[in-house]
Order: sequence, then C-alpha cells, then structure tokens
Amino acid sequence: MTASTPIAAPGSASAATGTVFRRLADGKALPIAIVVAAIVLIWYGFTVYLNAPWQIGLYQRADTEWTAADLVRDTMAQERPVLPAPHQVLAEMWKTTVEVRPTSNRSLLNHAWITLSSTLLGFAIGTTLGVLLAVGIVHNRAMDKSVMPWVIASQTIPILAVAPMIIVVLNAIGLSGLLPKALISTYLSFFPVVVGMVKGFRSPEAIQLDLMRTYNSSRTQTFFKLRWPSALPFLFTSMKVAVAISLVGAIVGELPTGAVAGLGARLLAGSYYGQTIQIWAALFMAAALAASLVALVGLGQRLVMARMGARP
Amino acid sequence: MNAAVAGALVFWAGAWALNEWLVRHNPRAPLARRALSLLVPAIFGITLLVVWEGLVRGLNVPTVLLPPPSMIWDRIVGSVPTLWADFRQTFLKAVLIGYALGCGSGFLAAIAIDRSPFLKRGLLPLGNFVSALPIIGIAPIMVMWFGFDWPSKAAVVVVMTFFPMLVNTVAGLSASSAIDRDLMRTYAASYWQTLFKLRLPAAAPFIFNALKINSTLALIGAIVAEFFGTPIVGMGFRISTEVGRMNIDMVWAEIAVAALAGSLFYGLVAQIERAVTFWHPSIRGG
Amino acid sequence: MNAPASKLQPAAATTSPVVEAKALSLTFETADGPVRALSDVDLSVGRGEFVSFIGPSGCGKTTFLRVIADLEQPTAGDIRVNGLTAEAARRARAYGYVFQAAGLFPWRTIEKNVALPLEIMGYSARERRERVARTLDLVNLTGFERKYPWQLSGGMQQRASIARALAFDADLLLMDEPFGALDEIVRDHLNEQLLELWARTNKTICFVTHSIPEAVYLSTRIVVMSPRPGRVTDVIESTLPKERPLDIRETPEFLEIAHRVREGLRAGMSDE
Amino acid sequence: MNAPASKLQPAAATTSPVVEAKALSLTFETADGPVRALSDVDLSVGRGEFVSFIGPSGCGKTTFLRVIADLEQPTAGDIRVNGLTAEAARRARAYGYVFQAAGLFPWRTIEKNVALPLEIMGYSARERRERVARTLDLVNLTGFERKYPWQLSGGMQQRASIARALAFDADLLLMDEPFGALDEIVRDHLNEQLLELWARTNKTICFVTHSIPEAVYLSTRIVVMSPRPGRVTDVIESTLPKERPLDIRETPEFLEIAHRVREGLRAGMSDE
Amino acid sequence: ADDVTLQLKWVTQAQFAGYYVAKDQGFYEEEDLNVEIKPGGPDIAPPQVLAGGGADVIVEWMPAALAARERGVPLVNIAQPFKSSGMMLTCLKESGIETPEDFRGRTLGVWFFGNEYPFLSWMSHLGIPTDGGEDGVEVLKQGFNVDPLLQKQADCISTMTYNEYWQVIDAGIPEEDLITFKYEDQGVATLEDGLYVLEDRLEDPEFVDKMVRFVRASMKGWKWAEENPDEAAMIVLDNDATGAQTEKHQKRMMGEIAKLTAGSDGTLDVEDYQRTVDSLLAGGSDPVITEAPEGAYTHEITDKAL
Ligand SMILES: Nc1ncnc2c1ncn2[C@@H]1O[C@H](COP(=O)(O)OP(=O)(O)OP(=O)(O)O)[C@@H](O)[C@H]1O
Ligand SMILES: Nc1ncnc2c1ncn2[C@@H]1O[C@H](COP(=O)(O)OP(=O)(O)OP(=O)(O)O)[C@@H](O)[C@H]1O
Ligand SMILES: Cc1ncc(C[n+]2csc(CCO)c2C)c(N)n1
Ligand SMILES: [Mg+2]
Ligand SMILES: [Mg+2]
Repeated sequence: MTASTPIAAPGSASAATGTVFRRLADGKALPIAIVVAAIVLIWYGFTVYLNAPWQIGLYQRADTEWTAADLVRDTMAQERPVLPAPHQVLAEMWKTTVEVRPTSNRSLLNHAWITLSSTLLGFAIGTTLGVLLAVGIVHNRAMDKSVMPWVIASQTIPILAVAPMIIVVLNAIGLSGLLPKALISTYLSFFPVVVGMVKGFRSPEAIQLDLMRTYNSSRTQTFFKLRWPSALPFLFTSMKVAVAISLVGAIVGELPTGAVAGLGARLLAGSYYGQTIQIWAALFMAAALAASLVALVGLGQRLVMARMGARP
Repeated sequence: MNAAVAGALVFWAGAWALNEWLVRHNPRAPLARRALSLLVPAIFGITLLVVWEGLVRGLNVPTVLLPPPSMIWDRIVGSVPTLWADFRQTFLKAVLIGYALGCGSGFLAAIAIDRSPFLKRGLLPLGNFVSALPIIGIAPIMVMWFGFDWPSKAAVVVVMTFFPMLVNTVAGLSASSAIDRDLMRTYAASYWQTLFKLRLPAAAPFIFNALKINSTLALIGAIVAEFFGTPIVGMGFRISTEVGRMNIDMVWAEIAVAALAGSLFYGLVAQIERAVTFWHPSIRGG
Repeated sequence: MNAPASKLQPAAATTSPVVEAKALSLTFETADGPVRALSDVDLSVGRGEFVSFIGPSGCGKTTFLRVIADLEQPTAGDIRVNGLTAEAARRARAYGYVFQAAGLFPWRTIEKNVALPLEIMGYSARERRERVARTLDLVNLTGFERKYPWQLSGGMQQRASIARALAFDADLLLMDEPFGALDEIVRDHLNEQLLELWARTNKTICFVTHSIPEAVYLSTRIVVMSPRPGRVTDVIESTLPKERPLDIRETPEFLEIAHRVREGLRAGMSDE
Repeated sequence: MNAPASKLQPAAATTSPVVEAKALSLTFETADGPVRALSDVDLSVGRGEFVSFIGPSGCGKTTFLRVIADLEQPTAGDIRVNGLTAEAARRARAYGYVFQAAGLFPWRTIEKNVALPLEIMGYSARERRERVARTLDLVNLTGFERKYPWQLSGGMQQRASIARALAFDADLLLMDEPFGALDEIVRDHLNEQLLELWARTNKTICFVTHSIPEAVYLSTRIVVMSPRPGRVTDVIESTLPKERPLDIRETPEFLEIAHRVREGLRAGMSDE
Repeated sequence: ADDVTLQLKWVTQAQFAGYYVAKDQGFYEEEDLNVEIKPGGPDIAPPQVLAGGGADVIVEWMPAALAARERGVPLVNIAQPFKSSGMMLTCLKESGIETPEDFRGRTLGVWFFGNEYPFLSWMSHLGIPTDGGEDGVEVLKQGFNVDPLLQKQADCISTMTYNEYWQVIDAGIPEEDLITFKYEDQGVATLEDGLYVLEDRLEDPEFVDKMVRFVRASMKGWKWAEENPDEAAMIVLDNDATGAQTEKHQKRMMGEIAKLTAGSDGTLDVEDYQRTVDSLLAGGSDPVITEAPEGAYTHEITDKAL
C-alpha cells in the first residue's frame, strides 16, 4: 500500500480516489453493497414482471385507463403481491421490529429470539452428538460398519413427517417446550457434523500416524494430539452447514408444536392468510439470523486457525 | 418389564456381541470382505427392527403413534403400485433434477466466487443468507412461481443443496498446499490450468462431502416441499395425507422407501468418492 | 500406560541381540502387481552397535527400518527387537524413530513438536521444558522455539524432527537419512554429537544414509543393500576405534573401508 | 496461451545476465518479530553459467531461489531475470524449478506427474509420452510410470520431481537440493547426466546443495552464503575445465577449490 | 381445579372462539376447570395427539373422526357445537363452470390431511372420478391459501364460508365474479367441528363429570361469542401468539362462525349424524368408511350438561 504511493504520484487526484476505492474494495462493505444493489435491481424488475398480470386484471375489471408508470407504481404497492417489492419487505420488517415492543407477539424480534434459542440448543446438542458419533465410528470397527449406514438412512426420513409424532411422543413422556423443537434441529444438524468429522478424524497423513505409533501413543493421546487438530478445518466447515440446517430444523419444528410462536409460526400464519409481505419479512429475518450464525462460526474458525499457527 | 421388551433387549445385546465378534475377523478374500461389510450393518438394522417391534408390542404403543415393523412391511407389500408412483414423482423427478441443478449451481458459484475476490467478499456472505431460507418459507413461493407439479419441488431442492456445495467447494479450493500452488506458479499455469490440475483434485474430498450431505438433504427438501401443494401423487403428499387419515403404517412405508432410496443414493455417491479420491489418506488408509 | 519409555527391557535382553531378523521378506501388493521390497534378509544387531544401512534409492532401507519399528508387517520371516516381537517392543517404547521426511505437526510450534513424545510418555512439565531446551540446543535451533514448521527452512525442519526423536531416552534409535538435508558443517557437527551421545549412553543405533563417508565415520558395521528385491549383499565391519575425531576421515584405514563399501555398492548395482 | 515455453526470450537477453540481483533484501514478518532471510544480496549470473549456492541450513538459499522464481517478493532491491522482472520471466516460463520437497500430486501416477508441466505448456500427446519416457529413464525410474507417489521411496519421489523439471526445455534451471535424498551412486550418475545436459544445451543452472564436492564438481561458480541475515560472503570461480570426468574429483585443483569453499563456509559461520 | 387439555384442529382463530371466550370470561374457572387450549396446525392430527395422551378432548370433523375410528382410534363424539357446514367449492365465473357437472375435466383444489373426505364422497355421489382424465376431475392438493385460484392454477378451490372465501374477496376478486357450491346446498354436508374423546375414558365417571363441566362451559362460551361477536374476535386476537391475525379478518370470521353454531346447543343431532354417515358410506368403490360405526357418539355428556 505505502509502496504504491510514489508510483502513483503523477495524476494524484485520480490515484487518491483509486486508493480509496481500492481500500473499500479490499474490505467487504463495497462488494457486498454492489452485489446487493444488483440483486435489488433485478428484484424490482421481477416485482413488476410477476405482479403485472394481476394488476392488469384489476385494471380491466375496474375498466380504468392505465399507463406504464401506473403499472410500475401499482405493482410495487399491492397488498398481496406475488413478489413483494424490497421496500415493502423492509417497511414490514421496520414495522414489526422497531415500531412494536420487542416482547409483543407482533414483534419479529420476539419470534426470532424464540427460534434462535431452540436453534442454538439443537445445534449444540447436534454438534456434540455428531462429534461423539464420529469418534465412535473412527475408533470402533463395529460402529463404523454398522452405525454409519443407519445414520445415513435416518437422514432420509423426512423430518416434517416424523416431527409431529416426535412431539406427540415427547409430550406423552412429559417433555415439552424448547427441547422437542431443539431435538428436531439436533436431528438435522448432527449429520453434516458426523460426515465431516469422520473425514476429518481420518485425514492425518500416514507418516503422522506412524509417528504416534512409534511412541506407542494411546488412542486417546493420538486422538487429542493428532486427529482432533487435523479435523478442525472439517469441523468448522461442517458446523457452518449444521448451524444453518439447525435453524431450518427449528423453524420446521415450530409447525407441529402448534404454530404458536417463532419465525416458523410466523411464516405459516403468513402463508395461511396469503400475506406475502409478512412471509418475506419473516423469511428475511430467518436468513439474516442464519447469516449471522454462519458468520459467527466463521469468526470462531478464523480465531482458532490463527491460534493453531495457520499460514495467513 | 414384560416378555416382549425383555426379549428385544436380549436380542440387542446378542446382536451387538455378534457384530463385535464379526468385525474382529479380517478375511483376506475380497468376496468374504464384501459380505462382511454388508452383514454387519444388516445385523445392526435387523436389531433395530426387532427392538422396535418388541418395544411397540411390549409397551402397547398405539399403532397410530408408531406401528410395528411387521405392520409396515405388510403395507409395503400391499401398496407397491402406489409407492412406485410416488417414488417416480418425488425421487426420479424432483430429487434427481433438483440435486443436479443445486449441486451444479453451488459448484459454479463457488468457482465464480473463487475466481473473483470481489465476488468472494460480496457474494459469499449472501450465500450464507440464502442457506437459511427455510424450506417452509420458500416452498409456497416456489409453488407460486413454478406451479404445483415437480418443478417447484426441484426448485426447493436446488435452494437447499446450493449452500452446502458452495461452502464446501470454497473451502476445498483453498485446500491445496502452498508448495503445490508454487509449483503451478513456476509453470506460469493459467488460472484454469491450476484449477483443473491442482485445486479441483485437492478439493475433491470436500466436494464429495457436500455431495453426500446433499444426497439426503435433497430428499428431505423434496418431500417437505410437497406438503405445500402438489398433484395428488408423491411421497410427501402421501405422507401428509395419510397422517391425517390415521394410516400411519402407510406413512412409515413411504418413509422406508425414502430411507432405502436415500441410502442407496448416498452409497452410490460414496462409492464414486472412493474411486475419485482414492489418493486421500482417509481412503488410502482403508 | 504413560510410564516413561524403555523400562520394560527384560533382563535377558542384555545378552541377546537388540534387533534380529531371520529370513525376513516383505512384498507390497499394488494395483499393478506385487513389489518385493525385502527378500530374505538375515541380520542381527547387538547392544551398543552403530549399524549403517546403505544402498541405492528404493532398495528397501526405509522398509526394513519400518519393519523393526512395527510399522510394516513382514510377509515372511521373523523379526525380534530386544528379544520381543516388534509389536511388544514398540509398546514398550523401545526406540526413537527419525523419519525420512520431517513430518512435523503444522499446528504445533517447534518446541511443542519436540515436546510431543514427552507429553505422550508422561514427562512432567518441568522435565519437558528442560529436555526440549537441551535437544533444540543440540541441533542448533535455539531461538526458533516459537516458530511454526512452515516458517523454517527444510534443513531446520529436519533438525527439529531429530530433536524430537532424541528428546526421550530410547535405547534404540532408528534414523532414516536424518542428515540428508543438512549442510556439511552442521552435518559434521551433528555427526560428532551423535557419536558422542552414542558413546556416552551405549544406545544401539540403526542409521540409513546415502553418504559413504558418513556411514564409515559413524558405524561399527555397515550393511550394504541391493535393490529390488531388497537384500543384504555385504556387511562390512569397521576396524576404526570407538574414539573418532573428524580428521580420522583422512586416514588410509578410513579410505580403505570407504572403498570397500563403494565396491560393495557397485557390485550390488551391477547384478541388478 | 499454451505455447511451448521459452519462445518469449527477448533478443537482447542473450548478452545481458540471466539473473541479476541488486541490493536484494527480504524480511519475513512473523508473529514474534521480523526474520531477515536475505540481506543486501548482489549477484549476477550469466548465460550458460552453472552456479551453486552453498551455506548453512536456514541461511536463505531457498528464499533466494524463490525470489528469482517470483514466488517471494523482495522487500528491497531489484531482481531481473533474462532482463525482465521476475514476474514477466515467470510468465514467459523462463525456468524449471526443482523444490526441496518432492511435492508430487498424490492423485497422479508418476508419469502423469512428470507430464504435468507438458500438459500445461501445451505439448502434444505424442511429444509428452516421448519426453516422459526419456526423462524418467534419465533418473532411473523406468518401470515405475504407473505407481502413485506414496508407493515410492523418498529418493524415488525426489527423482520423479527432478524428471518433472527436466521434462520441458527451460533455459534456466533452479534446483533446490535436488540430490539430497539420493545415494552416492545414483547421485554421481545424475551429476554426470546434469553436467552433460548443461554442456549440451547451454542452459543456465542455479543449484543449491550442501555437498561441497558436488558444488565444486558441477559449478562454474560457487556462491557461499552465511546465515541470518543471509548474505553472500564469498564467490568462488572454478578453474576446472568444462569437460569433467568423475575422477576429476581426485585432482589437486579440485581439492584446492573444495578447500577454499570449506574455508569460506567456516568464515561465514564464525562471524555469526 | 381439574386439568383439561383441548387440542384444536387448526391455528388460533375465530373458528374456535367459543373455547377462548370460555377461558377468557372465566366460564371454565366457574366449573372448577383449568383448561389448556393447544392450537393446531397443518401437520397436527388431533386424533393422533389424543391417542398419544397429549390431549383429553379434541376438535375434529366427523368424517375424519369416523375414519380414525375405523383405523383403531376409538373416537366418540360428546358434543357438536357446529350445526351446519361451512365448506364450499369456489370457482371463477370466467371458467364457465355453472353446475357440478361442469367439473369434469377441470382442476380442483382440495384440502387433504383428513379434510378430503367430504369432497371425495360428494364426487362419488356425483359419479365423477377423481383421478383425472376426460370425465373426471384433476385434483390438486391445495396448500394453506387461496393462491391456486388467484393464479389460475385451479379452476375451483375449497373454501370455508368464514375464511378462505373472504381471502379471495380481499384479493380483489368481486363476489359477482365467483360462483360457489356449498356442501350444505348440495345435500352432502358433513358435520364439522365436534368435540371428541377416547371411548374407554368415558368409563371413568370422574372423567365424564369433567367433560360435562367442560362442555357446559364451552357452550356458554359459544353462546356468549354469538351474542358478542366483536368482543369474541378481540379475545381470539389476544390469544394469538403468532401476532399474524388481523382484527378485520377475525371479526368477519366470527360473524360467519356465528351462523354455523347458531342452530346448536351442543347436542348432536342424530339426523345430521345419520346423513353424514350415509354420505361417507356411499363412496362407491372407495368409501371413506366401510360400515356404519357403532357407538361413535354419546349424548351422555350433553344430556347432563344442558
Ligand atoms: N506403500 C507402498 N506401496 C507399494 N510399494 C511401496 C510402498 N512403500 C515402498 N514401496 C516400494 O518398496 C521399495 C522399497 O522402498 P523403501 O522406501 O524401503 O526404499 P529406500 O531404500 O528407503 O529408498 P530411498 O533411499 O529412496 O528412501 C520401493 O521400490 C518402493 O517403490
Ligand atoms: N514463510 C516464512 N515465514 C517466516 N520465516 C521464514 C519463512 N520461510 C523461511 N523463513 C526463514 O527464513 C530463513 C531462510 O530460510 P530458507 O528456507 O531460505 O533457508 P535455506 O538456506 O534454504 O535452508 P535449508 O538448507 O535448511 O533448506 C530461515 O531462518 C527461515 O526460518
Ligand atoms: C393442509 C391444510 N388443511 C386444511 C386447510 C383448511 N382449513 C383451514 S381451517 C379448516 C377447518 C378445520 O378447522 C380447514 C379445513 C388448509 N388450509 N390446509
Ligand atoms: Mg527411504
Ligand atoms: Mg532450503
């Protein structure tokens, strides 16, 4: 950066803006902003395109004269659009986050929190379970041969189908509240962790395992000193997927618990009443939540990797 | 504790011991080796079923909550045409097509992101965003956009499988070692040459990770998407309908088909993985 | 389980050979047919000996060391270490092994890498610190304790891996071209150090090298191997005294032995 | 894009030096402070020269080669290769590089590994086959074409990586301890081969080694480096003729040059 | 106080106003009951919850309840607050459909999950096959909303007088552009929202007593709701944890619901019951139930309660 300054001396005005631009481009803000702007633009295009047939139908039924400008304006202001315009979604989010008490059941923040808590609980249980299973699979041949196929099979069970039954059964044995929902998150999130960690625990090079063998290192020692550190990159990649799936699980799990509260209930109620704008607002909240969770895992990854002396 | 429950538990203990004994054998003949690697999970599975049957019968669990495996089996045998039609609709159409498109686009997006540092910073965080678009949120929207039939289900599968592929491929593309990248640099290899000859092979274990995770996610996605409006055929349709009709055995019959199809699909991907990434320590080591 | 190494040496072992191979053969099965890496190797290494293995690249030196270390199973014949099977000896932590490639753990600093076997064998934190400092000094790496492997040059990595094997007290040292990547001066220094260590501690050392002078300078016995299928073609006893200053390498006796080794190597090569 | 290498040599370059370093310095920033790997290095290598770099482990030999190859950016000073910047030279595929570690791709067989640069540089399939066969023969690896790297011994891997760098026709060869893991006989053989290749093709070679005899035997000039911060302490011109049979190593002239190199090395070490 | 858990068939809305009112106005408390109302949702099968012990009493439609009874969940109707059916098929006039005969060759949206029985028996009544083809109707599983009609993916969709119909209107399609077929008018109406319990529990006098008090208080709630529809709607709104319901919609729904509950004091009308059973039995090749159920209802509770 400093080295480039003397070279840029002639025409310093443009060079200055150049570096400012570069500094922004090197950061994340500008690229994200540009990509977002592009997406928003395309989105507006689609809003008009997708909502137009309905709007034209309205005009015809009401026998009104209309111009293209009218059409563009009206397609972005429908009450139940096929695709709501970005500003409609934002307005709805503003209304349901800022303008209401966070504790009110109309507050999106409240619903997000409910979903988040079961996501986190489920994710924590799921990751732990996944790691433990992977440990078992890597260390016990019987488990390797027999459990893995059934872990895979378990994932092909459509969770939404069993979720109500799980909830009913758990209710029958006295479990209710956060845990049943969290268990559905667990069910979805342990799988990527198992798959990733089995791979990770098996990723040490032959020579490294040989070295541990020459020390007659116990399995536990080999595990903590070699397998675990080698598997960490896999752990974090898996956890990114797992935390995102966990959220999906929590949302799915909210349906059979009676669609009472949480982003899932909100989505459902929205679709039940055809409130597209409300669906999209909830959808965005969910996505924002997921993005922050994934980013958080990513941050953890960077910190841990830096502590492990990874090459920058 | 009653006899059925006790019997189930005894069976479990016995089967576990048998498996432990079996895996200690390491036959040299490849045929025996293959047989063993099928026998062990089979015994485990049979154990699960026996324990299930025993517990359901022994504890008198209402069949509308959980039917015993024997009842499910009867139902499977009795409803083959329906099951086949549902399988064709959901798996052969929605899952396979959605999987191919979702994995494909996730992969291409990862390449695009990798190619351009700009996109890497701009698009990857948004990729995280897409990842969490919950199926139950997008499924109705996809039905709105792509109609009732399988294309809307395939679209849901695309959205679900996209992110795992993206994340894994991006991670995999940075998995090649520094010295190997230096080597390619000394050849002044072009971006694409480095990609195809070094970075993609080195990324293959990660990519297969995603392909495996996605093989099960795709099925879940397609089935769940069918809860939100479909023609009256499909595994998800059948499941949601038959739950309402208290035909829980039919629900489990569909689940069994889904589990079988999903496991075979996964097995196929895993088999291809072994062939393609034979050099990776996790596979070389056996 | 975590007891310090080599306390399981049976009393009987003091008289019996430390390494004893009888009709040892090893064949690797590869996709395009079997590769015979060792064929009918007979060898006995007594306590306190310094045996060098020399032979063309790919002749099976590494494989033989790995068999001693119980890292490879022979397909025929018998191997005994300290009178025990190779596995029992490994479990008793009978040896330290320096691999041909450094094989440092990338997530550990140099000092942590050297401390690894000490941690595993249950040394106390104080003793670990002491031994790490001592062995790093021995290989001239003081000052690099906190660096990660990728921040070191190739030779420095190799020296770190030597330090790692010397950090604990194994009676048997298996060293696979430990000084291959080192410059002459460091190499001379380490050769002296190794001889000194050997003389002082009465360790038994099996040493793979490509350098004839190095083999002659260090060894009490030099095993010449020939390639594919790897077998022992010559065993040369050194007549040099145990006390060996560096300039012994210019004596006629030394040159004579070196010449014999070179001849042995050539003979093995030509009947390939 | 895929044009065969080295056709971009500018006409002017034939007279100017192939490698020219001026006041070159390189400092690595590490977590616990900067490490000066190169300090104020001035060096010029002319066309057709064979320059060896010798110096203690960690003195910056690899780093210097990496700077020439545009794999490392100097923090000060200037480097020119064929009269171009290091980057432009790299883009023109001006050199072949043999790394200190073999660095073979585990998913490619040996022959495919050797063919890698040829694929990248757009050689035809026929020519690839021919060149792979020829260079594998040169390094004595015929018969191992279809093996994977992990099925080869350490020395064999190193030879495969040499074959890989020789397979295409770069006018400049950068070799970082290529023969470190090889036995004396193979090493002698490859030394001869390399000299022969050099004499025949008029290549320029920069060669890192730890062996003083090897450096003297091969080079027209020997650059002695001293450690931390790495600098050039001595440059010794060889007076040996271009034609060098192996037994030239016993001539007084040879021993005299070797002695000077050894002295230079010791001097550099002592003022550390 | 005795605990009672009520499992609703659907999400919190004015369709269940009576129960919420009874709770809110303290009618349950007066009967010394502590009632928990569990909202339902698209995957909640109330009979399953009942069988699993998650509820004491459920709200269910009679076709689904009778079908479940045949499948081994012995449901018994103990009260029937809804007198008439609110179910309809709503079509766009522009599709040209005028009579049920015109359904042939069209695409119809139908709710499944146990809600398809009334439709299936109506179609078999008309002799229209439901598996597509020239002569039959193409059936779509209708999702949660009225989109299939608005987007013309279906020619007709299922609606309830109190709910989906108004969503169509709200979406901007005027009433005169719609044509509706009420199940009541077609003579194929089946009984909706009744209260069901498990048969064996009725052998327990204590449970019977609890249900008597529960039904009495619930009916009091229903009558209160009929008289004060706007307040009832507000009570429902207060109980909606999703915060997604709107006042306008719930008030209107309450108005429509009041019409359906109006004719009932909670006692099951045996004639209505018989009509429902006959209609379900007349299913042609694939009837909803195969034989007339025995003991599927009891007047014991309502007799004592009212
Ligand atoms: N895992 C393996 N699979 C197949 N073949 C192998 C394997 N390891 C070694 N070999 C073969 O066995 C032979 C002996 O190898 P080894 O590593 O013992 O040689 P070496 O004497 O140590 O050679 P170098 O001096 O080059 O290190 C070689 O031909 C090699 O190709
Ligand atoms: N990436 C890096 N980060 C930090 N320090 C480095 C890095 N690479 C090399 N060094 C340091 O630079 C110095 C020179 O290293 P270099 O690899 O050039 O040595 P060398 O002369 O090739 O030694 P050897 O003969 O052992 O291979 C060493 O002290 C090393 O620790
Ligand atoms: C999957 C699904 N099932 C049923 C309905 C319709 N619905 C809403 S309320 C109600 C009456 C029962 O209380 C019915 C049938 C739907 N929209 N989606
Ligand atoms: Mg070797
Ligand atoms: Mg180096």
